[in-house]
Amino acid sequence: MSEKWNIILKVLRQKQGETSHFDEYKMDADPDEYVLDVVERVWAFKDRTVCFRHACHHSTCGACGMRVNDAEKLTCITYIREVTRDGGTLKVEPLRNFPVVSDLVVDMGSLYRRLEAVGARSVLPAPEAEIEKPPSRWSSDDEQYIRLADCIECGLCISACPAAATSSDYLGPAVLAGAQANGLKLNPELLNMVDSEDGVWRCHSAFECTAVCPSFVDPARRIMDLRTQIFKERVGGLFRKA
Amino acid sequence: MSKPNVVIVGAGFTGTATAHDLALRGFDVTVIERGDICNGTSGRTHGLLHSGGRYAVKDQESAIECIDENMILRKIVPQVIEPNGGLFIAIDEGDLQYGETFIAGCEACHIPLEELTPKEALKLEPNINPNVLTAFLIPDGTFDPLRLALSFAASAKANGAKFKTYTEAKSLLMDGKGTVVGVKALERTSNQTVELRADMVVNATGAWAGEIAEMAGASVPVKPTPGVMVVYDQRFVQRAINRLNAPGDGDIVLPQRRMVVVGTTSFEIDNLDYVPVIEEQVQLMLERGAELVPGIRNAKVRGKYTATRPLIGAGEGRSAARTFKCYDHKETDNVDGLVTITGGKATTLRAMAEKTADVVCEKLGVHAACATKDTPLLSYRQYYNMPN
Amino acid sequence: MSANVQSVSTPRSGENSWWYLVKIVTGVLLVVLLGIHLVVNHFIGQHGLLTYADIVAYYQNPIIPIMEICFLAVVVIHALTGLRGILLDLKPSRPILQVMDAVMVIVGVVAVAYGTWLILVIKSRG
Amino acid sequence: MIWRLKVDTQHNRPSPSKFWNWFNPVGRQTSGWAFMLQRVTALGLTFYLFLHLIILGQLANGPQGYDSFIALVSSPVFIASELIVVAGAILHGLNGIRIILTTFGVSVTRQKQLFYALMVLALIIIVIFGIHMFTA
Repeated sequence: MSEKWNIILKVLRQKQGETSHFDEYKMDADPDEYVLDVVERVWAFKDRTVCFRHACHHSTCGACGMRVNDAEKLTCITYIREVTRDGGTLKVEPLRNFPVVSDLVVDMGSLYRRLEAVGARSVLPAPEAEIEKPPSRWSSDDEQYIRLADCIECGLCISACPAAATSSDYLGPAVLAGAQANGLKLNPELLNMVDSEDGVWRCHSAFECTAVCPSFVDPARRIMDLRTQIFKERVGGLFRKA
Repeated sequence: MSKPNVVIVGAGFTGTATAHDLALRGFDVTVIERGDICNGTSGRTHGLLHSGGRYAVKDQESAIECIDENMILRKIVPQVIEPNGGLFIAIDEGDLQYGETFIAGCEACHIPLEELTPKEALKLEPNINPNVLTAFLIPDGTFDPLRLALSFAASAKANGAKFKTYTEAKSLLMDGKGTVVGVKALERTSNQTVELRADMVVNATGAWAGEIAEMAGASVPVKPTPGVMVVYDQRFVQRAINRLNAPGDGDIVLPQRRMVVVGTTSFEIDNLDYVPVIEEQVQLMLERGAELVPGIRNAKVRGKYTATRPLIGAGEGRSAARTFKCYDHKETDNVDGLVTITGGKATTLRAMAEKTADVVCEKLGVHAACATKDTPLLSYRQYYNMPN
Repeated sequence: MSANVQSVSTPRSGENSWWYLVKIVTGVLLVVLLGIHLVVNHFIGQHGLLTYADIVAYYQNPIIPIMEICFLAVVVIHALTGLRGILLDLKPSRPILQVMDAVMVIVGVVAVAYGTWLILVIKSRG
Repeated sequence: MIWRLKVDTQHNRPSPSKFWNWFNPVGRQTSGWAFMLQRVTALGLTFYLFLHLIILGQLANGPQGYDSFIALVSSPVFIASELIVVAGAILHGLNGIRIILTTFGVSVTRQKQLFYALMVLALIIIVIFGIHMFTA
């Protein structure tokens, strides 16, 4: 480790039945390490009671989403230098719009249940995965590959969304993005689900989801695409009936 | 008759898989985990679903375990696997020479392989080193670590297993005659201590297995051996790319979502709970990874991290066997009521669970056959759909 | 963690594609009509319509009352559907939503009727 | 299919969503502010619409009442508040164009740039209106 910064880490603490407060820890931090590393060090060396969720440490599992200085971040890939400076503070809080389990851990059950309800796929044929930055050359037979979907179900989009903040019944960006990938054509159940008060029309175009998404999903674009799909199905439906 | 009651310490790969196996066999299972599912080594694996090719020359027992389990996992949990296969590629003369023993090893371990000309290899994977001399196609795959464990946990839950996350084992309850009868644990969400009685305690804490066993005065010869992994922000390849040579530093490049993971190194540490990333090794990953996939040199680092393998038995670092072992501490330390499962690899998690459940059944006099080979797992999301 | 989960099995159709379509179609019309309305009221003549006489004279052209009535209807529909969308944040129960909808229809009809009456009164003074 | 779920956990935490939370400015980014702007102007303009209708009722009372009312609202304070309403309408309308375009897939990936462009346009129009109204 080359450079060392002194930072003050403020962690929102909340145990069952207690009110929340911030605990402050003076930390040494390498500007090129990640926020999650610093939080993990608090647990390892300073305070074993801090609860936080983490698993893969390389942005494939979506467990470590937190609010860092008021912005939703996947902490395992957020460099210290991106969010604070030498002598600065680093405020870490749990995601919004989910019930808090303890400290930095939230209950994301609602998100997972809804993803399941809309049939969001976890693996897709590679061509459906819409890679924006393809490597220099693609082979001709990519169709045969299967790959994990981009969405890592981290919940950052739900936390950032002002509509989700207002209504806990709103399906939310990640879920609607999962529905979009499936398509509405000839899928009346899914169509009814997303063409509703708690579906795409609860979105008020704040685009916060796309701004915070760490995984190239672009949920806002997918919600807009769903709206177009819905109009096509509904208007087309009128003609089909006639 | 009430069901026999087992407490599993640790909800990584072995813990969740063992919970699933025991729940299927009719046990009353409680899993305690100090963090959330997969927050230790399991979560941080690079996600290679081994075909066994990597161990086919020097560690054929592991290689056979890998190919068998690989095929089973593809069948029971396809929702978390990219089953795209893998390539072993030769870059220099040394690699070419290794090729002969590699073919023999794979044949001995019944690992299907297909030799490709450089042209064929480059057609499949245009971004590998264009100077590739030869390549072998083998049935590797990649998986999502957290979701693999969650799938096992969800299936276990569906059969009645309970998962107490954020519950840290503080000590083992002893009956005064040297038998473990339960676990005393701290519920970290409320800072309350609970006592869980058990007919059998399974220590599935991987690299931390020694610490738990020590609570009962037993020991496990586990050697925690971390390695560094570096993640780049482009998906250069669709398959796992291995260097055709004896396992070494930075000789695997794996696709995952829109990234590639380059792994890994091997070193020793004192503190298990926090292992820093060593910058020189990150540089090494870049150098070695770029030999396999040159594009890495111009890609952006998306993440770098360490994971600590629980190696067991004789041998240092890479030469240590990569197989797993289940310890009945009655036999090893004359401590009854405690079984430790450690070693192994993510790919063999189901086999590790089968072995452990067999030992538990035998010790508790339960006759129940393992059914996990043919039981499709539930969606990982179902884990959140069932109360704890 | 997920002990007390209530589930409801039918989607709520408090808002759907047709509501949204009404909102955006009226929205587009408004950009045009409000543009005309603002320009007319602030830029016609020297400094817009500032005296009673100006207004009465302005309404003598038969196109104007029709346009203003259309404008009124569109703006009322847009405002009420928009307001309804915001009020849905309060998650009204079905019966309350029905009452809300009834109140909105009444308010809308009354507002348009009142405006129409006003315009006709002014025109008749000409 | 179970899809609407109210999560009211045993943890005695405040409900995770309150209807005024949309107004929370913490951590908002550009388009989040655009959303708040759209909503605040929507509520303001709706209020003004009905106020405006009621006030215009003066017209029915004939010239005296209306002209004295106009004299009152010709003071700079009233003109300034009139300008705020005009500005609100322009901002709401132009931002609304962005929302409609993005809904139909136009410029979704460039929506932020579109927002900035429309807001510059709005500012220009507002300044023109302002100059005109105050030089009356």
